[in-house]
Amino acid sequence: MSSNRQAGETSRLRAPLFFAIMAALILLEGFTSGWNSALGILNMGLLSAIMALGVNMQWGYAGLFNAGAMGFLALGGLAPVLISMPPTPGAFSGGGPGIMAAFFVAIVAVLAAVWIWRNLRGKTRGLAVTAVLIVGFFTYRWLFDPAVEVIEAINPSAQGNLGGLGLPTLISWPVGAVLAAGAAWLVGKTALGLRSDYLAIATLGIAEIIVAILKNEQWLDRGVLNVNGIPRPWPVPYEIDLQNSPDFVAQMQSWGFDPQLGSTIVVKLAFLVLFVIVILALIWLTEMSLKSPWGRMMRAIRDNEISAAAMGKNVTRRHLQIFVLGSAVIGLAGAMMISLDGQMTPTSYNPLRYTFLILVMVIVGGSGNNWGSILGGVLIWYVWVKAGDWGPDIMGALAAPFPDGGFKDHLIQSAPHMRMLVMGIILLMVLRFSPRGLLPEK
Amino acid sequence: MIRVENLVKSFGGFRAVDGASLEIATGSITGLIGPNGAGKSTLFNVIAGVHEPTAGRVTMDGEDITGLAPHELFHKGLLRTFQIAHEFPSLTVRENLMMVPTGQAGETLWNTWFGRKHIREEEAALLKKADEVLDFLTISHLKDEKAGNLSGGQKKLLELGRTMMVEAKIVFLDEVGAGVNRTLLNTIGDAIVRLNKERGYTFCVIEHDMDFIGRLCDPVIVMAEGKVLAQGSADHIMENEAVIEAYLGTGLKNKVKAEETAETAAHEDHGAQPGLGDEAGHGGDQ
Amino acid sequence: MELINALVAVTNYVIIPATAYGAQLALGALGVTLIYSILRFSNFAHGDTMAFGTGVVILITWGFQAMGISFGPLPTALLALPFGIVITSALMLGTDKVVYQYYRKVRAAPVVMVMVSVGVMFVMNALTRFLIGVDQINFDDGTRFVINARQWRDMTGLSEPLTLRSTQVITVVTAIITVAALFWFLGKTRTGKSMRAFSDNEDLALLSGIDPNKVVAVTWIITGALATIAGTLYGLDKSFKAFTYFQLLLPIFASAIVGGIGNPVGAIAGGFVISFSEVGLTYAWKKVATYLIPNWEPDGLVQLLSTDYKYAVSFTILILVLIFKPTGLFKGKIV
Amino acid sequence: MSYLDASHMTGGYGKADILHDCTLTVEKGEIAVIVGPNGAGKSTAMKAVFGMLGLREGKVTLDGQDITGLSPQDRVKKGMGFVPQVNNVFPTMTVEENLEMGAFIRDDDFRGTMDQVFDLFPILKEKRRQNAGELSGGQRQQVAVGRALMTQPKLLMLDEPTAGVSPIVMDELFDRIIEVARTGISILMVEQNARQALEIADKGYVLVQGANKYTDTGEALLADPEVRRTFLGG
Amino acid sequence: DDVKMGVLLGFTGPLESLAPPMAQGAEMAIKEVSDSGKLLGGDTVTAVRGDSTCVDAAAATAAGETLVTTDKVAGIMGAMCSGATTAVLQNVAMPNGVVMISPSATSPALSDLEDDGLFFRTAPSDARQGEVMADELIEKGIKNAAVTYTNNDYGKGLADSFEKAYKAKGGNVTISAAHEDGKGDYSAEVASLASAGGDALVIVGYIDQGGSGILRGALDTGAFETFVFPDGMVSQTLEDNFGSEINGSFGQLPDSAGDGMKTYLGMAEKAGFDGSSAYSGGAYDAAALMLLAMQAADSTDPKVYKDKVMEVANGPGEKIYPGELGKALDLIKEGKPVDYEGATAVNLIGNGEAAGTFREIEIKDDKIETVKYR
Ligand SMILES: Nc1ncnc2c1ncn2[C@@H]1O[C@H](COP(=O)(O)OP(=O)(O)OP(=O)(O)O)[C@@H](O)[C@H]1O
Ligand SMILES: Nc1ncnc2c1ncn2[C@@H]1O[C@H](COP(=O)(O)OP(=O)(O)OP(=O)(O)O)[C@@H](O)[C@H]1O
Ligand SMILES: CC(C)C[C@H](N)C(=O)O
Ligand SMILES: [Mg+2]
Ligand SMILES: [Mg+2]
Repeated sequence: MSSNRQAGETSRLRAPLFFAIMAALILLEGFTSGWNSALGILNMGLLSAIMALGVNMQWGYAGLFNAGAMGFLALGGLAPVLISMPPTPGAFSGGGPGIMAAFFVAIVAVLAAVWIWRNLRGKTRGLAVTAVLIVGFFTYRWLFDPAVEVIEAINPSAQGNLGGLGLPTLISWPVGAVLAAGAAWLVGKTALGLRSDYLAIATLGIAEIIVAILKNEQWLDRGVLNVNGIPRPWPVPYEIDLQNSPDFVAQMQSWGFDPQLGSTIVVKLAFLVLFVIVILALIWLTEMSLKSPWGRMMRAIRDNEISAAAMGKNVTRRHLQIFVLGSAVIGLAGAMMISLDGQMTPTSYNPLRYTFLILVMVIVGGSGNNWGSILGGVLIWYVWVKAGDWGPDIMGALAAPFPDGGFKDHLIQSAPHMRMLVMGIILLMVLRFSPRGLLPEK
Repeated sequence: MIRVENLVKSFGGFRAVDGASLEIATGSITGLIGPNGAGKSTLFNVIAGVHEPTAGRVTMDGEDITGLAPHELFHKGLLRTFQIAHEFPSLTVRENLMMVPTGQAGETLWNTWFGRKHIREEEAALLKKADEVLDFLTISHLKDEKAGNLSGGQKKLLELGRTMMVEAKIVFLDEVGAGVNRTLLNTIGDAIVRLNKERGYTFCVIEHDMDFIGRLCDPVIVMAEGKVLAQGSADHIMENEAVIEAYLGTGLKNKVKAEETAETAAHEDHGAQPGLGDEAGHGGDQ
Repeated sequence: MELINALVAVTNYVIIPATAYGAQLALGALGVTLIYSILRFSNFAHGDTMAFGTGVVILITWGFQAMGISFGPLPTALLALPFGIVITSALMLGTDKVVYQYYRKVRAAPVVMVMVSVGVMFVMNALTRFLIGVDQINFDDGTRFVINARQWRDMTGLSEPLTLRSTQVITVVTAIITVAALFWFLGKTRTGKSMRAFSDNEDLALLSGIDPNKVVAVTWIITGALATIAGTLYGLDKSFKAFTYFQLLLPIFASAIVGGIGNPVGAIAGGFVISFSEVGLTYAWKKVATYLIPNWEPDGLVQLLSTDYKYAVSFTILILVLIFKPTGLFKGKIV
Repeated sequence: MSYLDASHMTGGYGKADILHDCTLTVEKGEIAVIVGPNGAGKSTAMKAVFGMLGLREGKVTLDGQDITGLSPQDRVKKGMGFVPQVNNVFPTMTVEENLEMGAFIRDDDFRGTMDQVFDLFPILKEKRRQNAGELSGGQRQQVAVGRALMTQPKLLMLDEPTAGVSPIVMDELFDRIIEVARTGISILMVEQNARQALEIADKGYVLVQGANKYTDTGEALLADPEVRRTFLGG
Repeated sequence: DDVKMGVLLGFTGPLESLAPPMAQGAEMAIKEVSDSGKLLGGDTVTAVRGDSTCVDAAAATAAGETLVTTDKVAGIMGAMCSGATTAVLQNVAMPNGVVMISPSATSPALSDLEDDGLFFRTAPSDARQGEVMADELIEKGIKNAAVTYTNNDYGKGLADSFEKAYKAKGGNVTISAAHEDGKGDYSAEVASLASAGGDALVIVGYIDQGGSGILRGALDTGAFETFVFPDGMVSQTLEDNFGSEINGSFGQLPDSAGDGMKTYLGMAEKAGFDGSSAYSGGAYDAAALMLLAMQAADSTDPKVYKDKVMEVANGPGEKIYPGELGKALDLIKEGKPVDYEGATAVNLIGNGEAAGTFREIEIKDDKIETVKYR
């Protein structure tokens, strides 16, 4: 028991210690490489932290192995395109009705199929369902294809898609969360009954499907042609506007700052403030829930589903709930990321970066612990970015003893892959020396 | 209270429960015994909604409850414990108890944010109750220990303790006694009787310890090969030839100690089934 | 004639490629399934292990070619394969010593092992690129075709071509031999059975006197061999590129799970289910339809789904299988 | 010196000690039974004897040989067999394969032993092709004991072998244990069916909070009213 | 002083194999200038590599950010893919006022993108290449073609512009199907293409990516006999791996007549890398152009020298080819105008992108032969 208490005390010191280290790294980055780069890393780190929070809700609280973070993230990223881009003139009037009709047909067909499946028995059931689905599919394509053609023909080099609603970007954040939540609900309804590792693979696949859709449905988001120039969220200014504003320039100069540098930093700080607000809100919400009977119930379900069900807990419902909520948080992060980047590039979603790296963040931070996710998100992102910089140096040092020539050149050429190596080694080290993460669940 | 009609449960081709019909009367402590593999646990699992029955029907107070999900049954007041303890290993012992009652306000997300006060009150009450149960089970010194670290028997106690956290109508106990110290088992027996008398719980108990069954249960149902073999009072059952043949047996044949030491009589009392001859036949002898 | 043409088209574009691809997936899935059932985790490093093994084989192949050694009509890589297996297995054993062993000792949860394997994946990923770079490499030599399109047309006079590459035949033959050997080993030998026992209940295996170190070592050696064989066959048939092997991880896992993870028969079946569904469902049946239904030239391509959604198809199948038969086609192991 | 001599064992699972200077000895061909309340450390003591737990103090000798530093599988080779309290079968292997695994370290023909096990537990013969994970609780227990017997150990350690088995099988099991002991094999077992167990025991240990509380012959313990009341359920 | 120049390319990720020859090209130009000692009165130039990963906008932005804020580069040679280029341009270059010259970003969208005059490219927009390709097919009398493209903005953009031009000229595209790079198995794609049929297959891809897989599959199954290769496919690898099997196929790539390229290939060979690899020459040109602009502006401040890029690139003045950077620096210093031609006959139009002269090639006797320029 006494040793127990000691462990408790060290873990109480742990979190502040690691957050201090994290802050120190960011500060160090600021002093050595400039504040721009430090804030850049911090911002993206915080975004990653939000993603990690979402994954942690699913994995850490409920033991749901969602290996499809990438998909929900990408879906969230669709929101800024649909909400805050200007509408494409003529697109909606041209193709909108066709597409809506097509979707209506699709939904009706699916509902009809489900109804038949539930209400019929025997051989006719399979036949009827197949027939309904086939007819539905062809009607859908018959309505859908021409509409898409119309939309995609409108100014393809810059538009060729439905365009957005031209609303403020901030609105797209919750919308991103809702989009992801909606998809998660559908996924959850079908896949949550599966065993944990199967769920992982199923979600991995679903994520691929979502990204495939975003890549290939040009009418929706220009597909691989990318959407550029997504407006920034209020109140983040544009650097150019700041630089052109005499007030700002004067202010900066009075403080002894280079106005241009100042403008970039102000922009990043503005994003930082937005992100921190979102994170604090999420942390408050999640910590409150975790520390209450709800959290206890979730842990119980994670520990033993059969027994939790026997104790009257509706496991399926709870799983669905947490899956949807976690995905919503990931979707939120996706929307935020797109408004930070200012562009939506569906090809950039790859599982290594957006599923596995996030999982690494959760595990390194300490699964089940929200603060751990924040820490993991920022730290791992820092390392991921820095490893790209360190790579050549490390490789140079490694290659130094070799004579000049093909092999040495080969090694030096390989420097960029150091990032992978460093990432792998860090992950292995953490798992080795602090297997429950840097900030273990209490 | 519970009525099982012609229940069949097969795994692949094998009928683990093969047309069992039985009834558990309200307010009784019904014992369920039978050889290993008789289908007792399977029957429990079907009643408790873990398995879908292959055929047959289960009713509770006249209402058809066949195939309901476990959590729905829980709401109807039907609780069960597991033969192999199913604790929540990363929750503390106390939390294992406190999580049991359903419909806690604190289990709704909204309340965790905007109903804190209500939750606090509710929790205080739960805590008190949990501590009472732990005291009762003599494991209050373990209340802050992770349940995963308990010994085999302690987990069993915890298992029972969980049924005491709510107002149950009927509790199914699958071998609470296996691996539990006999002194403690007596205590558990007392608790069961008390719950039965004072709170009106109905129990259905699977157990292989005949002392325990004999002390507690009336009636006793004997299952064998998926069917009900016999039914009646404990004394009655213990004299039933078929039950003896299939289940009870006739005591140790190799009473080494008894043969070697002179004071055989002193030990005869402790033999499993006094009064039955060693020669009563069944296979497996050398 | 039309009917034959239709058949030939389907064989040429669907059956032959899907069979070869399926065999490659199956071998990969076997490796994943083996680790899953015996060491109890999903090994995300498997794709990169395949890449590494193939890289080694290529280097040795080049060595042989430089020395003027060849394997007659067969690819030289087959000669290099045993050496590649030895080196890759050695790397596996080394990785186990340095990395995995510790986690077994502390009895880490499976998901921790998965994470560890992600770490190893990152490292292997870099190692392979250090070793052989990032370029596309063709290392297939020997006779390319058993039948090529021109020979076929000359031979049969059909308008549809049919080709059968030697690598496709080699792939299928090697896969059959490997799988048979593996089955015999697991099902019949003492070591094989002890591996299954270990996979079931590690503690109890200890208590039965099974040497865990030996089981683990053998598992890694077999995995290394399977990965190298699968990777080399794939590379011979297509071409080698470090990045593609990481991408292969997804269909490989899909195969293992569709078949029932932990079950070797399932892994093989899964490989073929995935490959046939990928190729078959995205095949444009226009040509075949034109042959079969005279006087009808379809406007569209008669394609159920465009190839853009090829991966979507295999995963949809995966999900359907999981929903209707959650343990996979063959009963998998639940850990 | 006793055949098995585990003396002054102190240690636990990393945090506080569970065992406190606990000593267990078994002579050749003798049956020793450990009883005690739940959580007393009985299973822990068994694990310690089998080398599955780091000991801070104390040592274990078998047949005069110091085996304190050996790994469990080396102890198996020295002739020790163990049936754990939980997780004691290979769930996805068939009953027959489970038994085969018990004979893993044997190089001779083990068919005979297997037939004996089947004689002892006829239900296992019936279910030999079924996976052990699909058996009922008591059936599994029989598989577990059968597996240990397949080793033909010199010292057989059983952690609650009769938990969950029907009376008839329990009697059979005890019978068999007596017979096994007669052939010169030493038995160390933990039992909660303590009265029956002590009855056949040459020696009994009562363990409380990781320490030896009473040690005596089986009869003596059974006769002690204090022991009966507190530990044997009256 | 030491001037730093960022070399921001996709060193890791799906296009990782294209990046090294490009980087080496750029670094060759940098070294040439640095060694000459003639830049701005003896400044040396150092290349700083950054990894834009090609697919990860966030990572590209971070890498760009590091180049600009940590390494304080005077300009960025890059980025490589259109997506990453746009991200870096909007998130790093424009806020910080840094010049970017991309050797390879060819998306038409970049033509009209707001760039504060900071962005240039030595590659032409794909809109133009589509036209050229369509002309070529029509002239050869091919009226039915199947198209497959690598599924990114480059592939899709070029495939679309080709399809549009081809249709306008009376051609018919039987199928236009994407293929993902880096997958290895292309049986399904080849099967679909074969089923759709056509007299030629246009492969808008990368030779050491999916393009190769598609080509291999199409050849092996006997699905097509004539192929059309745009820029991403034309390289030594094509000749080496497929030479004898694709006689009669043809293609085109942004390139120019003249000796620039030949000189460049020679220089690259001496330096030990493959200069014919896609956009390697363009990278050399991009780096050289930036440095010459600095010389012309007599400043390394991007805000100043950005206005000189077009001037240096388009002449009038003496034509400058690879290996002549020292001479060019001298000329500029003396106040004489230069017209940088470089390896790829640089001539920037519009908003600062290559006009696009294209070299048409045909495979004859197992070799890539230049047919004509247009
Ligand atoms: N999942 C399953 N698959 C196949 N057979 C099973 C399965 N579960 C149980 N059985 C079989 O059903 C029969 C009844 O098992 P059950 O667990 O109900 O027995 P029980 O009466 O509880 O026995 P015990 O007293 O030993 O616990 C056994 O023969 C067992 O082998
Ligand atoms: N893996 C473990 N980690 C930490 N503590 C443990 C662990 N296993 C058991 N304990 C603790 O050690 C003590 C002794 O446990 P042990 O299992 O030896 O008891 P036991 O005497 O066998 O009891 P039972 O009769 O209930 O099986 C208990 O208090 C238990 O909580
Ligand atoms: C070939 C490439 C390196 C890049 C391509 N032209 C693009 O714009 O993305
Ligand atoms: Mg049972
Ligand atoms: Mg115990």
